[in-house]
Amino acid sequence: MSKARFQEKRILTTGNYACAEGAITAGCLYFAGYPITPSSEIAAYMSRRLPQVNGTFIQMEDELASITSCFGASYAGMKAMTATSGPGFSLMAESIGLGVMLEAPAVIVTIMRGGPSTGQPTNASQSDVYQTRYASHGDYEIIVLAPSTVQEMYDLTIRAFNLSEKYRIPVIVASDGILGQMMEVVNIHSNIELVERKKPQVPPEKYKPFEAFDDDLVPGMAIAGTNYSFYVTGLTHDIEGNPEMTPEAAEVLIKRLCEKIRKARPQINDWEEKHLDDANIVILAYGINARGVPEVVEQARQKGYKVGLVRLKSLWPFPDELMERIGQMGASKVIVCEMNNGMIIREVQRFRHLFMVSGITIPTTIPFSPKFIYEKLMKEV
Amino acid sequence: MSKARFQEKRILTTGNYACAEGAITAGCLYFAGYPITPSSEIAAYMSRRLPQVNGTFIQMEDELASITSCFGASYAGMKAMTATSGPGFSLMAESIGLGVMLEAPAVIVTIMRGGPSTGQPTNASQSDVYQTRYASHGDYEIIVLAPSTVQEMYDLTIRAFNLSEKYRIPVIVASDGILGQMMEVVNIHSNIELVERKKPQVPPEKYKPFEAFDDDLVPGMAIAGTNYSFYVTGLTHDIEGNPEMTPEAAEVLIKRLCEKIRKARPQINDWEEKHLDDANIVILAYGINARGVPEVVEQARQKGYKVGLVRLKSLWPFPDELMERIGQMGASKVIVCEMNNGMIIREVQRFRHLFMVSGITIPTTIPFSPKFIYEKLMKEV
Amino acid sequence: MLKSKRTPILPPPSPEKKYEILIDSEQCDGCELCLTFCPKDIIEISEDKFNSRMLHYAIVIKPEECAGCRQCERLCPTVSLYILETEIKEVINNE
Amino acid sequence: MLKSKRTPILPPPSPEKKYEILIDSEQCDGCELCLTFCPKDIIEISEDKFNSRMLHYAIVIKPEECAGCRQCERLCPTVSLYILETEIKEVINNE
Amino acid sequence: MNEKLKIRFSGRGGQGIKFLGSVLVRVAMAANYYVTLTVDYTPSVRGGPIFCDVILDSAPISYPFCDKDADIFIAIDQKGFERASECIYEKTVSFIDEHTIANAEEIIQKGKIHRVPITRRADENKMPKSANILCLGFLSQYLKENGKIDLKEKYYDQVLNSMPERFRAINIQSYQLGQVLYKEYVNKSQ
Amino acid sequence: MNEKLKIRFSGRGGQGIKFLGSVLVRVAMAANYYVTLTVDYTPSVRGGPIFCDVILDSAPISYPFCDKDADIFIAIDQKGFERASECIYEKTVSFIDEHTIANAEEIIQKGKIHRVPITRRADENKMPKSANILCLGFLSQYLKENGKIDLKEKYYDQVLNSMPERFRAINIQSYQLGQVLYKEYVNKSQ
Amino acid sequence: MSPSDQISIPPEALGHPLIDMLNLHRFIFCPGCLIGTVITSITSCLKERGLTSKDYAIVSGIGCTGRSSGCFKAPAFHTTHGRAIPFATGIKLANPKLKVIVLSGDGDLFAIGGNHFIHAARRNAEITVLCINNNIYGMTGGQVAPTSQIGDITSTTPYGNVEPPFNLVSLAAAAGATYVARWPGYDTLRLQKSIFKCIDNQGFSFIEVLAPCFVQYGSKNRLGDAVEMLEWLKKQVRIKVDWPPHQATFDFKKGIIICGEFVEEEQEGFSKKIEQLRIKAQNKKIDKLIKDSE
Amino acid sequence: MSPSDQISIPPEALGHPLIDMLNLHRFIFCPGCLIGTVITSITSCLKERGLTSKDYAIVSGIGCTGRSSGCFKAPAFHTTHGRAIPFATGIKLANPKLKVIVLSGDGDLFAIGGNHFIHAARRNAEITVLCINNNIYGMTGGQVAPTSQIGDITSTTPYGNVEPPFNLVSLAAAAGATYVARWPGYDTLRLQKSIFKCIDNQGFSFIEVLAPCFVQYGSKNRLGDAVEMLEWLKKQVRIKVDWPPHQATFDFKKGIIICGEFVEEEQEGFSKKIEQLRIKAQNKKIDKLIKDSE
Ligand SMILES: Cc1ncc(C[n+]2csc(CCOP(=O)(O)OP(=O)(O)O)c2C)c(N)n1
Ligand SMILES: Cc1ncc(C[n+]2csc(CCOP(=O)(O)OP(=O)(O)O)c2C)c(N)n1
Ligand code: SF4
Ligand code: SF4
Ligand code: SF4
Ligand code: SF4
Ligand code: SF4
Ligand code: SF4
Ligand SMILES: [Mg+2]
Ligand SMILES: [Mg+2]
Repeated sequence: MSKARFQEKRILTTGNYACAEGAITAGCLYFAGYPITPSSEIAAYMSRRLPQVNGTFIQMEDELASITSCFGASYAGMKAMTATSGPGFSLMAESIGLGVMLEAPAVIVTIMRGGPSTGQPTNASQSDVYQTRYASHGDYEIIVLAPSTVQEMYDLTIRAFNLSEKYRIPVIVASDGILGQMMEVVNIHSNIELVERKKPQVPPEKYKPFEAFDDDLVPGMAIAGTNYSFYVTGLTHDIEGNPEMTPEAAEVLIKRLCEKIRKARPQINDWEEKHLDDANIVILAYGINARGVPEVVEQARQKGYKVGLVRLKSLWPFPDELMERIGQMGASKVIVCEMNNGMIIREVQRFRHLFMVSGITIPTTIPFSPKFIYEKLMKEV
Repeated sequence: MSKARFQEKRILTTGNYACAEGAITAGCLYFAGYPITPSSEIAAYMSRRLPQVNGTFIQMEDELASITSCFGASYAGMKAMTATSGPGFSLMAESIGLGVMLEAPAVIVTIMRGGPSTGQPTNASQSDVYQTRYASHGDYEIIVLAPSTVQEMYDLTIRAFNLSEKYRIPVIVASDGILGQMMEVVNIHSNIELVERKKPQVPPEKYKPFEAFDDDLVPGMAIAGTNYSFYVTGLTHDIEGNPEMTPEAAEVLIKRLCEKIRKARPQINDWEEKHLDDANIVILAYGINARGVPEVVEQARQKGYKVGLVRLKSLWPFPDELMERIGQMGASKVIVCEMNNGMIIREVQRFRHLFMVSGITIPTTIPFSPKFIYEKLMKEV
Repeated sequence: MLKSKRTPILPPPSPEKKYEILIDSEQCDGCELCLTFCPKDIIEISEDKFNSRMLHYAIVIKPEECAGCRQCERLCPTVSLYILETEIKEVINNE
Repeated sequence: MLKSKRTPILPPPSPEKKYEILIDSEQCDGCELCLTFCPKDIIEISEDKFNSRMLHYAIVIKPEECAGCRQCERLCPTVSLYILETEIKEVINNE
Repeated sequence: MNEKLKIRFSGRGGQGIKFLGSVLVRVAMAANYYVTLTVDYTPSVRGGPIFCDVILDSAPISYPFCDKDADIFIAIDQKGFERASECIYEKTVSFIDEHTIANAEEIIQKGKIHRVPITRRADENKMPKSANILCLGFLSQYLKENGKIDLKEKYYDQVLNSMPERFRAINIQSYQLGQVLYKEYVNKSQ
Repeated sequence: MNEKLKIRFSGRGGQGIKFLGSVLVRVAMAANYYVTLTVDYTPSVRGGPIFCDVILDSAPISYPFCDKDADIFIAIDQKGFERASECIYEKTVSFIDEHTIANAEEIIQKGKIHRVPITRRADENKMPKSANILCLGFLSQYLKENGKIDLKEKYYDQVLNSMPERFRAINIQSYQLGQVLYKEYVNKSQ
Repeated sequence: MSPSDQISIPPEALGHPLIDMLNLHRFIFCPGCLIGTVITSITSCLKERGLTSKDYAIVSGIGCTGRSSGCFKAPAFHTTHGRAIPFATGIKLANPKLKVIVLSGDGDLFAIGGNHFIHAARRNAEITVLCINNNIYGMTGGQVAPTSQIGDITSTTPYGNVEPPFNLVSLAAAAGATYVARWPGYDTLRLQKSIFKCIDNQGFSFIEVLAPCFVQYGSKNRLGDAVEMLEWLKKQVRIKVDWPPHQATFDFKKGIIICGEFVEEEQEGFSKKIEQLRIKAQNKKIDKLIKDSE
Repeated sequence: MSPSDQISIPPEALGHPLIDMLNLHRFIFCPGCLIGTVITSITSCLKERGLTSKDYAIVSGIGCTGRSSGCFKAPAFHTTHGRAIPFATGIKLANPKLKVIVLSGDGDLFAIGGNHFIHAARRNAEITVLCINNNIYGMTGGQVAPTSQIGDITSTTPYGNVEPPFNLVSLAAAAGATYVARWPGYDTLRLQKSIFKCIDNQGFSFIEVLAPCFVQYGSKNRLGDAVEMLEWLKKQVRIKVDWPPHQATFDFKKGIIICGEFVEEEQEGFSKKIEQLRIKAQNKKIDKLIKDSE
C-alpha cells in the first residue's frame, strides 16, 4: 500500500467527471471505452486528462474490444478502466469472465440507465444490479461498489482500483444516470491510500502465474515486458497456466477464485448505518435511491418510530454478515428500497428466518422521494 | 393451440440431436447459430434438417448476429432458434433484452459447459443458471427450462417453442455438455400440441403493436409482409411503439412485460416430485445433476428415512409457490444439489423461514453420483 | 448567407405547367435547405413570423417563377413542402 | 505417396560443412513433412519402429547427402528435428 | 433554521438548461452554500424535454430533487414544461414563457404563476440561444427583490466573468437583459 | 433382479471411442435393453483423453455413469486410461492395452486386470484406426464367454451391417479380429 | 399563395404525396439534418416502384439515423446498436419476398456493427444498406467515429483525431458488396436513382450518404451551420463514373470526395442460394441423414 | 547417426536451438498440422532479431491456432474467441516498446473477430497479426468458416457451402493495414522474411498463412492427408511481386492462389501518435481543461 499526495481542493463537478478524476487519482493510465449515454462524459473527460498524465485514451470499436483491451493493458502493467452503461455492459459479459480467469485487475464503471434493451438512455435506474453480478457465464465472484453521491463517485472509484489491484479481479462501480450527470462538490483529499498489485514473489525461473503463496489466495502478478514469461488462459488451468480439463482442476481453480473474494468480504463489504442499535424497522437502500432515506428516518424517529437505515456502499459480494447482525440486533423488519422490480430484496429475503422483508421495488427512473418512502413506511410500522 | 401429427417412433440419439429434432417438430423453420462446443451438433443437425423441411439454416459470424437474426426471422413469421453455450450466451446478453422488449418469440438453447471464460469447453456444468436469468441489463422476466434426459431435450424444446409463442418472449433451454452429447432413446409421439403466436386482434388501421387486450397481457403480433404496419423498438415505448422517455412509461411497460410472465407461473412452472407428502427432507436438483437422485431417495426410503425429491424442469421464473407448498407440507429441510458454486440454492434460501436449506453445491463438471449424494444425505438426516 | 446557391440540377422548362409550393409552417423547421438548393430563389425564411416552436419558417416569395424541379420537395427533411403541379391546359379546359 | 517431392528451394552446395540430422523420436509425430520437403530424400518414416504414442517416427537414411538447407528443421511442426552443422575444416584443425 | 432554496428550470434540448443550472450552482457555491444540481434530459436530437433541479442549502443536502416542493419553477418550452411541472405546490412561484407554452394555467393550478416573454425577448435581441442566461438574470433579480435567499451580485459577476472569453460578453449581456426583463415585468404586473 | 451391465471405454481423441460406444448401445438397443451412453472428451486436437460409459439395463436407467462400479473397463491409451480409471472397483474386469499404457497395475490395484495387445494388433493388420471396433469384437467375445449379459451375435451383425458401405467391410474385419484376439488372449492367459 | 396563408395548413391537408407512408411525429431530427431527406428519398422510390408496406421492411440500429425506421409506415424495426444488419438478414431469409432496407448511422454500421456489415456483404444477402455518414456519433454527443477524419475535434478527441477513417466504399467492395455507391445527401436525384438500383439488385447493396452532422461535427470543427456545411461539402464532391472502389478518396483535409457508383455486379443472392440448397436436400432421404448425423 | 540411436534423445538433449523459447508440452496439434511450423518460424525470427521474452508478447484467441500462444515461452495470452486483437492493442498501447504478435485462426480473426481486425488495421495499431487460414473451424469440429470456399462440405454445410469467402488480403488492405502478405505455410523461408518485415514495420501488419486443415477440411472434402493436401495446395500457389491486393485471388475451385506481399507502406503507427497527443495535451493547462469539461 502506498500513500499518494494530492493537492487538497474542493471542486464542483458531475458524478461522471468525479469518477474519472478518481480514476486518475488512483493511478489509472489506460482508458478504453465506447460512448454510451449516460456514461459518455467519463470517456470524454479521460480523453482530455489521460494524455496530460502520460496515460492512454482509446475509443474502441465497441464494448467487447474496450474491456478486452483493458485486460491487455493491465497485463502490460497499467491500471486500466472502462465505462459504460447497461447495453455496453451486456456486451462485456463474456470478457468479464476472462478478467476473472486471468485475474486481471481493471475497473468497469457502469452508469445504469433505464432498461431492458435500449430502454431509456438518459434516465437512471438500478435494474442492472443482478447483471453486474451474474452477466458472465460460469461460477465467479465479483466486487461491485455503489456510490450515492458525487463525492463517492470519486472515492469509490479509487477504492475500486485498490480492491481490483489487491484481489486481482475486475471491480465494478455501479452508478446511475442521475448520479453521473448531477453536480455536487467533491473534496479532493491530500492523502490517499493507493494499492498496487502484488508482484511475483519468486524469480522468473520459479514463477507460476497462478500459484498463490499467501493466505489471501492472490498470486503475484507478472507483467509483459519484464523478465517473466508466463502463459495465462481463459481455459481452466493449473497453477502454471496449463489448460487442465479434469473436474478436479475446475473445482480447485474455481474455488480459489471465488474463495479469494469470499474470504475477503469483511474487507470488501462497506455500508453506512444509522440507528441500528434499537431499530425495529430497517430501511435498506443504495446508490442514488438512498438519497431520500435519511430524511425519512429522521422524520420517523421524530415521530417516535424506531427506524434504522442501512445504505450499502458495496453490493457484491452480498454482505450476509450484515444481514445476520441486523437479525441479531433485533430488527423485526427490513424494507428494501430500490429502483427496479426487486433485486437486492431477493438477497435480503434469504434472511427471512431472521426478520420480515418487504420492499419498495419499482422499475422507475426517478429516485424515491422522502415523502413517498415515508408514506410507504407508515403502512409498515 | 393446434395438434400436429407425427410418425410415432423410437430413436436412439444424442441430447443435442433430440433437441434439434424437437425444434423441427415444434415447427422451427429458422436456425441461426455460431458453433461452440458442446452445442455444435445442434447447428450441424439443423444445417441438414432445415433445408429438408423448407427451413433456413444460417451460420452467422458470431452469437451477437445469431440471436438478433432470430428475432428478425421471428418478426417475419418464422419460429426461430439458436443454440450456444456459456461464452456465446454471454454475447447474446444484450439482444436478449431486445427480444424481451420487442416481445419476439424465439428459443435459445444453451448447453452449459465449464466456466468461467473458456473454461472447460467439453465438460458439463450448471454454472450458467443465473446467467440465463440475469445476463441482460434491465428488469425483465424470462423463461428457462431444464431437461434431464435426452427425451426431455426433445420434449422441453417443443415446450420452449410453445411457451415462447404463447407469451411472446425468448425462452431458454438450459442443458449441459453431458446431456447434449449423451445417447438415449427418445420416443417421438404422434400427437403433439403446438402453440402459435396470437395474431393481431384488430384490423391494420387500428393495430397497436404493444396493446394487450387479454388478461394474459400478451399483445397480438403482426409480422412483416402482411398488411400490418408497425414500429417496434428496444426503447421504452407506449402501446403504439412510440419511444416514451418518462418514468411512468417505463413503469407501465416493464410491469406489463414482467407481469405477463409472473402471472403465468402456474402454467409455466414445471417439476417432477416424489414422496413429498410425508418427506422430512427434500432433495432438490435439476438437469443432468438430478440423474443420481432417484436412486438415493429410494435407498434412503428403504432405510426408513423420509426423504422426498423435487426435480425442477423449469428454473425461471422460480417456483416460489412450490417452495411454499414444500414448507406447508412439513418438510424441515431442503437439500439443493447443483453442479455449481451455489445458484438455485440462493433462491431456495429465500424460504428459510419455512425450512432449513443446505446444499451440495460444487463447481465440478461431473454429475453427483448416487453414492456421493447418499453420503452427504446421511450427514444431514 | 451562401455565396453559391445554385445546384447543378437544372429545372426543365415547362410552359404548360403551373406549380404551387405548399408549405406546412408548423412542420417547417426553417432549416433553409429548400431555398439553398432552389435554382430560382423562390423561397425565403420569414424574418418575423415564427411557428409555435419559435422557429422562423419558410415562405414563398415568387411562386410564379417556380420551375417545378422539385428539388425543394425532395430535400425538405421534415416533409413540410410539396409542389402541386397543375397542367395549365387542363385547367383552361375545365373552366 | 507423393508424385513430386521437390520444393523450389535449392540447398546451397557447401563442401566445407557437415550436417547431422538429429531427430527426437518421442517428440516426432511421423507426419512426413520433413521428408516431403527435403530436396535430397534423406529422411524416411520408419515402417516398424514406433514411439510410446504408437506413432511411427522419422529416421535418417542417408545423412551424408544432406545439403544443410534446413527446410526440414524449419518445417517440423513438433520441434523434433534439428540440423547440427559442423565446419569440416575446424573439425580437422581440432583433431 | 436552514436556509434552503429549490429551483427547477425546464426547457428543451439545445436551450442550455443544464448550463443555466450549472452556472447557478457555481454562483451558489461561491456564496458558500451546499449545492446540488440534477438533470433530467432526453437524447440530444431535435430538442427533447429537459429540466434541472438546483438546490441550495446552508446544510448538506441529501435528497437532490424537487418533490412537489420547488420554490421557483421556470419553464421556457412546452414539452419541457409538461414533463417538469409536477414539482409545483401551493408555494411555488412559476415563471412561464409567454409564447412557447400553452395552457400552463390549466395544468398547474397551484402556487403563483407569472407569464414572461423570455424566449421572445431573446429572439428579439438576436440571441435566441441565450434565453437560458437571460433566465439567470431574471432569477437573480427576482431573488434580490423577493427571494428567500439572495445570492449577491458579486458572485454572479465572479462566475460570469470566469467564463471562456468568446462567450463572456454575450452571456453578460443576456444576464443583464434578464434583469431588465424582470424589472419591466414587475412594473407591468404589479 | 435387473440385468445390468456397466462398461467404460477409454482412449484418446481420434481413436473412435465414442463411435465404439455408440455401436455398442445400438447393439444393446436392438437386443431390447435400456441404454445410455455418456462421453467425457476433450477438444479434438491431437488426441486428448476421452472415455465413454455405456450402461445397459433391463429397467430404465437413471444415473448414466460408472461410479466406481464398472463391470468392464477397456483402455487403449495412456492419458485416456489415467483420466478414466477411477471407474474401477473390486469386481471390475479391466482390459488394458499392452503397449500404449504403462504402470496400469500400479494405478489400478483393484479387480482383475488383463493386458491385451489391442493397438499393436490393429497396427500390425494395417488398420490402426480400427482399434475401436476391434475392442467391440473383443468385448463381444468376452461377453459371450464370461459376461453377465450376452448381447447375441445377431444384433452385432445387424448393427455392423447397417453401417455405410464404405466402412462396413473394414469394421466387420476389425470386429472379427477382436474376437480372434480375445480367443487367443484367453488361450494364452488361462 | 401568400406567406400568411401557409400557417394554417395542417400536414394532412397539405396533401404531401408521401404523407401516408410516413410517421411525421417520429421525425425528431435537428432542423436541416439530412436524415429526413434520405427517409423521404427512400419513401418516394418505394412509392414509385408501387411497393406498399406489405412489400418491405425497414430496419435501423441505434443513433440519430437509428431513429429513422420509426418514420416509415411499414414493418419498422429499431434494434440494438450495431445489429440492424443481422436482424434484417433474419427478416430477409424468413421471407425472401420482402425488400429489406437497413438505414443506419456510420457508427452503428461501421464501429460496433462493422463485422455484420462485412459478413452480410460477403454473403451477398439481399438487403439494402444505406449509411448516413455524418462523420461522428450524433446521438451520443459527438464522439469520434470510424469515419471522422484525421485531426477532427470531437468530444473524445479533444486534441484532434489520430485514427485514419475507413473508406466505406473500398471496405464494402473488398467485403463483397454487389452494389456500392456514394452520394452527398443533398443530391437527391442521383441518390434516388441509386436507391432504385438497390431495390432491384439481387444482392447486397450499399449506399453511403454524406450528411456531416452540423450539430456535433460541424460545431466542434467550426464548419458552420447546416447550410454552410453542405456548401462546404459540395465544393469537395467530385462525381465520377466507373471509378475503382479502392480509389474512392474521401478526404476533407484535401477537399476531395469521390462520389458515384463503384460496384455494380450481378451475383445470385444468398436467399436464392438457400432455396437451391433446399431442393438439393429434399432429393436426399431424410431417414438416412438422421442416421448419418447420429 | 543411425535410426536406432535417435530413440533415446530427449528434447533437452537434442539441443534444438529454439527449445529454450518454446513450451513443447503445449504443442497439441494434429500430426502434420502447420500451426507448429508457424510457431517455430515466428520464434526463429524473434531469436534472430535478438529479442528475448521481455521484448515481446504473444496473444491468441480461441481455436486450434488459438492454442499456439501457450507454446511460446514469453508473456503469452490465450484470450476469448475473437478478442485477441483488442487484447493485443491494450498491451501495445500500455507498453509501446513491446513487439506484440497475434497468432490466431481464420474463424477467430475473421468470423467473430472481424470487426476488431478491420479497426486495428484502420488505426494502424503496431501489432503483427498472423492468421493461420485453415479454411475451417478446426477446434470445434469442422464448421464452415468465412474462408471456406463455395461448394465446400463442412459440418454445417452438408449440401455444400453457398457463402463466398472473404479475401483476407483485399480486406486487410481495404481496412488500412500497412503490411499485407500471404504465404503457404510450408514456404517457411518466405514466411520468415515476411515475419521480419512485420516485426520491423511501425504499423499494423498482417500475414495470411495457408495451412488447410486436413483433419476437418481435408477429410470432408476428400483432399487427402496432411502431406497430400500440401501437395494439392502447392499446385495452386502462384507467387507474385507487386500484385494489387484487390486482385489477390484465392480460389481452390479454379486452383489459383496468388501469394506474395501486397501492401508495404510506411505510416506512423497508432501508439506513436498517442505519444504526440500527450505532448500536445501537456502544453495546455490542466486546470483550465477541468473547468472546460465541467
Ligand atoms: C451497446 C451500445 N453501446 C453504445 C450505445 C450508445 N450509442 C447509441 S447511438 C451511438 C452512436 C451513434 O452514431 P451513429 O451510428 O453514427 O449514428 P448517428 O447518431 O451519428 O446518426 C452510440 C455509441 C448503445 N446504444 N449501445
Ligand atoms: C463466444 C464463443 N463462441 C464460440 C466459441 C467456440 N469456438 C472456439 S474456437 C472456434 C473457431 C475456431 O476456428 P478458427 O479460429 O479458424 O481456429 P482453428 O481451430 O481453425 O485454428 C469456435 C467457434 C467460443 N470459444 N467462444
Ligand atoms: S426545407 Fe422544409 S423544413 Fe427546411 S425550411 Fe424548407 S420547408 Fe422548412
Ligand atoms: S420546385 Fe422547388 S426548388 Fe424547384 S424551382 Fe420550384 S421552388 Fe425552387
Ligand atoms: S537440411 Fe533437411 S531438408 Fe535440407 S537436405 Fe538436409 S535433411 Fe533434407
Ligand atoms: S516433420 Fe518433425 S514430426 Fe514430422 S516426421 Fe519429420 S521429424 Fe517427425
Ligand atoms: S445531432 Fe446531427 S445527425 Fe443527429 S439529428 Fe442532429 S444534425 Fe442530425
Ligand atoms: S484440427 Fe486441423 S487445424 Fe486443428 S490441429 Fe488438427 S490439423 Fe491443425
Ligand atoms: Mg454518425
Ligand atoms: Mg480455422
